[in-house]
Amino acid sequence: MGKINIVQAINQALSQEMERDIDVVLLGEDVGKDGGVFRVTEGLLSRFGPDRVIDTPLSELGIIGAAIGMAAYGLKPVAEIQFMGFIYAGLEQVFSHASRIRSRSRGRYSVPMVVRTPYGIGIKPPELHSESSEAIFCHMPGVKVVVPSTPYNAKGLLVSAIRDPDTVIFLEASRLYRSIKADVPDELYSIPLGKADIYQEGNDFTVVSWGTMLHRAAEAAEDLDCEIIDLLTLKPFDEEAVLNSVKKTGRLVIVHEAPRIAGFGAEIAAFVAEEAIEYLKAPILRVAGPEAVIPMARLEDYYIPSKDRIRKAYETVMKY
Amino acid sequence: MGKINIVQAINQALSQEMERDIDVVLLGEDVGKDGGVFRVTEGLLSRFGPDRVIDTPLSELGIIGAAIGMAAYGLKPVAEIQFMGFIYAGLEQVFSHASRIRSRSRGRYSVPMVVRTPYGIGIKPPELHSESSEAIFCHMPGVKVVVPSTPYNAKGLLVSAIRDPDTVIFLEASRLYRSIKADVPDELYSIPLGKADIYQEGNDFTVVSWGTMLHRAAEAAEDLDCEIIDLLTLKPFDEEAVLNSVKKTGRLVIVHEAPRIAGFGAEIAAFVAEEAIEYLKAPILRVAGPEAVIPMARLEDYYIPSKDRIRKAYETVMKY
Amino acid sequence: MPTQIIEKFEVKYLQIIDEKGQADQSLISSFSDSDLKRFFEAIILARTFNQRALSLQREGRIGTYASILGQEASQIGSAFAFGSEDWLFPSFRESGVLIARGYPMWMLYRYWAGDERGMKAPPDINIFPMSVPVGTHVPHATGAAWAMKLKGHRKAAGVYFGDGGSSKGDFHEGLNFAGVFNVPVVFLCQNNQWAISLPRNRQTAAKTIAQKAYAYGFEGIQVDGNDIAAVYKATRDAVEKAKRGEGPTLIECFTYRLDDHTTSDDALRYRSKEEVESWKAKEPLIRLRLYMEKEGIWTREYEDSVVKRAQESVDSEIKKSESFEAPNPSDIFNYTYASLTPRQKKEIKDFGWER
Amino acid sequence: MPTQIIEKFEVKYLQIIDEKGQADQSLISSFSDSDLKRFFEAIILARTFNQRALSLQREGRIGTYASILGQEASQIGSAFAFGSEDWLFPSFRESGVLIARGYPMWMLYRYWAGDERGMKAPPDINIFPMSVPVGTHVPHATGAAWAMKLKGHRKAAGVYFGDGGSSKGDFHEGLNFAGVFNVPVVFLCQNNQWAISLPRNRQTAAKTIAQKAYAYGFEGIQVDGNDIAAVYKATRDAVEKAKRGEGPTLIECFTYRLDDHTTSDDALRYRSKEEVESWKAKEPLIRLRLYMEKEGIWTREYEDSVVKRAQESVDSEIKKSESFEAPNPSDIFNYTYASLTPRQKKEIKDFGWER
Ligand SMILES: Cc1ncc(C[n+]2csc(CCOP(=O)(O)OP(=O)(O)O)c2C)c(N)n1
Ligand SMILES: Cc1ncc(C[n+]2csc(CCOP(=O)(O)OP(=O)(O)O)c2C)c(N)n1
Ligand SMILES: [Mg+2]
Ligand SMILES: [Mg+2]
Repeated sequence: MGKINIVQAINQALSQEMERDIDVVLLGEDVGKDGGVFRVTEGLLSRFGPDRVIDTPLSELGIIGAAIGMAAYGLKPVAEIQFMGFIYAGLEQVFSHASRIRSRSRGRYSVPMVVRTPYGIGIKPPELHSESSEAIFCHMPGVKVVVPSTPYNAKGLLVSAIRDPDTVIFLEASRLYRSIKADVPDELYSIPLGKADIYQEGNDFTVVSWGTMLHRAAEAAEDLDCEIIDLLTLKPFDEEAVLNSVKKTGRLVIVHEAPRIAGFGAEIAAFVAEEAIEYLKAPILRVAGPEAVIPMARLEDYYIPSKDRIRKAYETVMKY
Repeated sequence: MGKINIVQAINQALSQEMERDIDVVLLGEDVGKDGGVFRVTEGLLSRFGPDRVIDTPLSELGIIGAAIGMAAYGLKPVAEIQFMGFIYAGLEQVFSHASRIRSRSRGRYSVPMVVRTPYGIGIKPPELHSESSEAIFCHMPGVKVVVPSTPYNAKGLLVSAIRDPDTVIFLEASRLYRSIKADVPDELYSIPLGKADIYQEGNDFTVVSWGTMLHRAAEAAEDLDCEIIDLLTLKPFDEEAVLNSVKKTGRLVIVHEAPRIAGFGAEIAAFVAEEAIEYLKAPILRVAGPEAVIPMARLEDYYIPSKDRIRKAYETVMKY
Repeated sequence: MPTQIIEKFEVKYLQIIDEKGQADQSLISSFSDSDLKRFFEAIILARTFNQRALSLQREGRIGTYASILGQEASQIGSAFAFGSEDWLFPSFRESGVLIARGYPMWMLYRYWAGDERGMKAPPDINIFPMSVPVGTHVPHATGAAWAMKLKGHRKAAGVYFGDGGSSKGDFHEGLNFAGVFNVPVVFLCQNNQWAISLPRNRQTAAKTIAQKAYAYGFEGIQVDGNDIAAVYKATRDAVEKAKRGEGPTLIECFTYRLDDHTTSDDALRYRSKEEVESWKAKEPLIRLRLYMEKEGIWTREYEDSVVKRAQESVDSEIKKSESFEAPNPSDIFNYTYASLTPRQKKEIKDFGWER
Repeated sequence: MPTQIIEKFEVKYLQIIDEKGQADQSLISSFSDSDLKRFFEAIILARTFNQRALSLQREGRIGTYASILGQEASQIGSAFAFGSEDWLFPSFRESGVLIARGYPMWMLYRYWAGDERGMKAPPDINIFPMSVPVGTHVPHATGAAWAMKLKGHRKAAGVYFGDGGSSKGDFHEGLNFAGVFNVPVVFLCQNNQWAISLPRNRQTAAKTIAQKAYAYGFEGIQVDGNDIAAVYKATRDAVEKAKRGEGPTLIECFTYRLDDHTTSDDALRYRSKEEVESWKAKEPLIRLRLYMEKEGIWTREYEDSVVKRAQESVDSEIKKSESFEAPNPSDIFNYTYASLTPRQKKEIKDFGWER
């Protein structure tokens, strides 16, 4: 047990799982010698060698496409896409293949692969390094989507993602990589996919969030008696946890940084409006990115949901 | 004025707009000599010549990527993607470029292009010919999404899409192409983007739908006093029309064929749960595709929302 | 002097039996009589399968179907060159490849009738499900071959795609990885001169598809795709090279799609009857028959008996295919993930499909 | 006999001034003294800009920055070869290209400080905004060049990307279209030997990037990318060829990234000091200076005055950049669509950003 950050937690998960299972291989741009641009895979090349920690050409489609073939053949590839903004080239591979090969072959072949990628706003990087497009992956049946929020759950969820028999998109908030340190068991452990974490118990309203925004949503909730749900797995999400909480509190605010329109918050809201409308005392509010291209550094802080905007939403639902 | 189907209506829109504006060019696989696999562009090559009706290599990324360059330079390209299931290769071009070049260059460059593609379930085709992924385009700020439902609105909306200064994804329900004939003015006319059509007025509940499902939703509503909204433009959608209707009826059912989870129906539901919850007498129901890979022909009818499933949803909301 | 030549390439073309049935003696000698008969019989079988598929489609008993007529040599010659331990990645127009590898024809008919169960390859047949999105399966073969290499298995992967498929980014990235990581894969381009209505010379300005291999640092070769001996030999050489650890090869099979693109297409809209006729003279069976006849291996009676056996076999496969129980609607859910999610269980219940 | 050679290629390499400042007389003669001075001065200016950008980044006055040190000849030599009517499509590492084309340096500094307004090219400068997603802008150049051709404009497009960029499907599809439609575009690969930590020989197994052109049916050439005369000549020839309607060219500028990948990178993690040192001897300014000195065009005083002017100019550009008013938050909305949607208007109101 020691206090480590998310970069270290993920590194531990990878390294311990690679130790345990010889079929796990990593591939991606700069994951080897350079240890990844965020140093998530640091030290793994020298430990596991170039057959298991593979520096690839600049080729997101190729990385995901080849990983599909590797997975179908029997390896457990963990592909890294350097930033989520560059995953789009691989979408056809994910949507038309990874998510369908089991169904297409009626179970003869499957694609147990993980695609890890840093996502989200908040590190003032160049353009397209701040994407948060989890919703589009959530829409496609056949893939799972996981977003850890702490060193502890990052390690345990990544282990589960690697062991999962289906393709898992594993989104790592770049803003959180080094900003939180917490106690994490040294040994290997796993946290089941599909289960939310009740980050804070409370009674007056429910907050649903994930990744970076979870922490901001929690900060904004200071001294309020609300229940905060950290979704952790977005697809399939923990319907029961959301429902139980909303039934208790009667109010719901969803916080995410992705654009609001057709973001994953819409699914949570629609789900509750279908299953628990009679419990609702207030409108369901979403605090999310606006209908605009994600700006570069100078305007970044204006785009990302601020503590104030989140707080305002809390206060609004509490008026009902 | 004559009774024509949607294939003919789109063909008219293209041909009349090309006549009017010499900058409009068509490109795509088999759009020239073959007239398109659905014959939508039939006769246009001989009328406008190979410089304006262009058969391209098998290259969806290339088609969309080159069209971006054409549009930025001053043409008005209308790109055809043969089936929506093959548009995924072009998503990076749409998400990282078409939708952002105006913002990236602060208005110096823009991408006034249309990407037409047949979408949807119901013609018992090979795999991946039945996609209905409108939601993922709706999530990305910077592109518009249009789904016509009749010969009349197909013609008028396509004309507006071509004239629109931004990138428009224009989704043509393959199941409707030849199944509806209606009176369509011979002359060129346009229907504004962003405005829904009140397909049927009514009082007891509101139905929101688009494309193929609009018609099935209407059939299922036989002898019920409901208001049916044909969204037509999904992004940006007509918030006012939806809101006014729900305020009047107090009940909402959304019908689409895309998978339910994080589908565009979620946005409509979430929007109403935010803006009009106090008017709601019943849960908001979505009748949509299930959480499953879209099946091939033998099971197709089990996947697509049936009249019965839709009817059941209507009856459910009416119980409240 | 300031301009130097720093690299040179040549693109080779291989033919063993020409259109008139004349064979190169040094190369044909490696084929035994029974090899040639095996080729002949497989072409007849695939052709019989194909012709019946076209009729079944016309009768509404299967859905849209992609004919292989004219491409049998490219498909079967190459498929025969792989071992049963090797993995093949077909596109949708590879019925001949599957049949050559012993894939149950009744399952193929099921598939074309719109039933996914037809693509569940039997456990002993390492064939990936056909890829409908053109060219996008190329990286899968690279990945599988790479896994073979990493696991130390002495195997190869083979992937089939058309001239159209060579235009996709997936082709580029898949071949580039194969070159960089030197994996045991054979890229089999079925250049049948058309991608629906687009002729080969509008698909790419390169004179050959084969030369595209040099962009990735490995060898490409064009073979007469209607010459089953040439296709077999080129593929066999490439498979052996791959298994020796000497990396990938791109083989362009120069052939022709004699039928419409699929049963939904009408090729007369975009190409001439004359062109098709000129290629009919070059189709794979004629030259093989001529050569075998000259060598005394072929007789009319022999062919009749082969045809008869093929027809009987196809008949019984069709019967089997059509008597197969209807798919279970809940299969829609059952294979989306390894196990049902709570949401799916709820949906199955809502649909009334519980068992 | 059965194996024929059906196609042959050669990849050429062009150098005019070598590392020792020796020039090929027949080729250098087309450059006047003032041409060479223009090159020299542009390199100094770009280098001054670059060095100051690195300092500003260290001081936290701009964000992550991608240095061009060592690549000035590749960038400037090629940029000078286009006319002002031509359109250029840079990647993020093309500050030198923009500066050579007269792009206001203060705007470039604004851009690197995270302000989109820096990428709004002035009306008379046809430069597309820098593409951050590597290689994905290649098809845009093809499309723009195609539009020029369709509109009958006698212009060309030029697109810059790295060795890494050549691995993307966008490169493949963009070059293939350019070949098929024979459009006036010049593809400029800045092969600086590294893509972050990946060395060129792991990016592709092809010996050169230039040879990839043959996959698309047009010519590729490798030039000494540290020789500004060679880069200029090769590009000029390609631009003229394009404008004559003779189609695209791929030019591989063989150069070296002397600095870290960006200011967020530490290149010592993956490459040796010795390698970098060996390339320092080949950098573009040394040989140009040597040659100009031999020709009596260069003196120490000349260089000093050029440097002084460059520094003054960069100083004043930085001042201008930093005194530029802060961006308006509602700009986030203002350029997403041509006009605000109702939802956006509501959001602006909610945010309290109405004007
Ligand atoms: C990515 C993609 N784009 C378009 C299609 C529609 N389509 C099916 S086959 C085909 C032509 C394929 O040509 P080629 O690769 O030469 O194979 P062939 O049909 O000749 O066997 C097209 C355009 C598709 N299936 N996939
Ligand atoms: C599509 C994409 N993938 C990954 C990245 C992250 N990244 C930025 S630059 C770079 C290396 C680029 O190498 P190269 O194309 O050779 O250009 P260079 O940096 O050497 O100028 C990478 C991986 C990116 N910007 N875009
Ligand atoms: Mg073909
Ligand atoms: Mg580079």
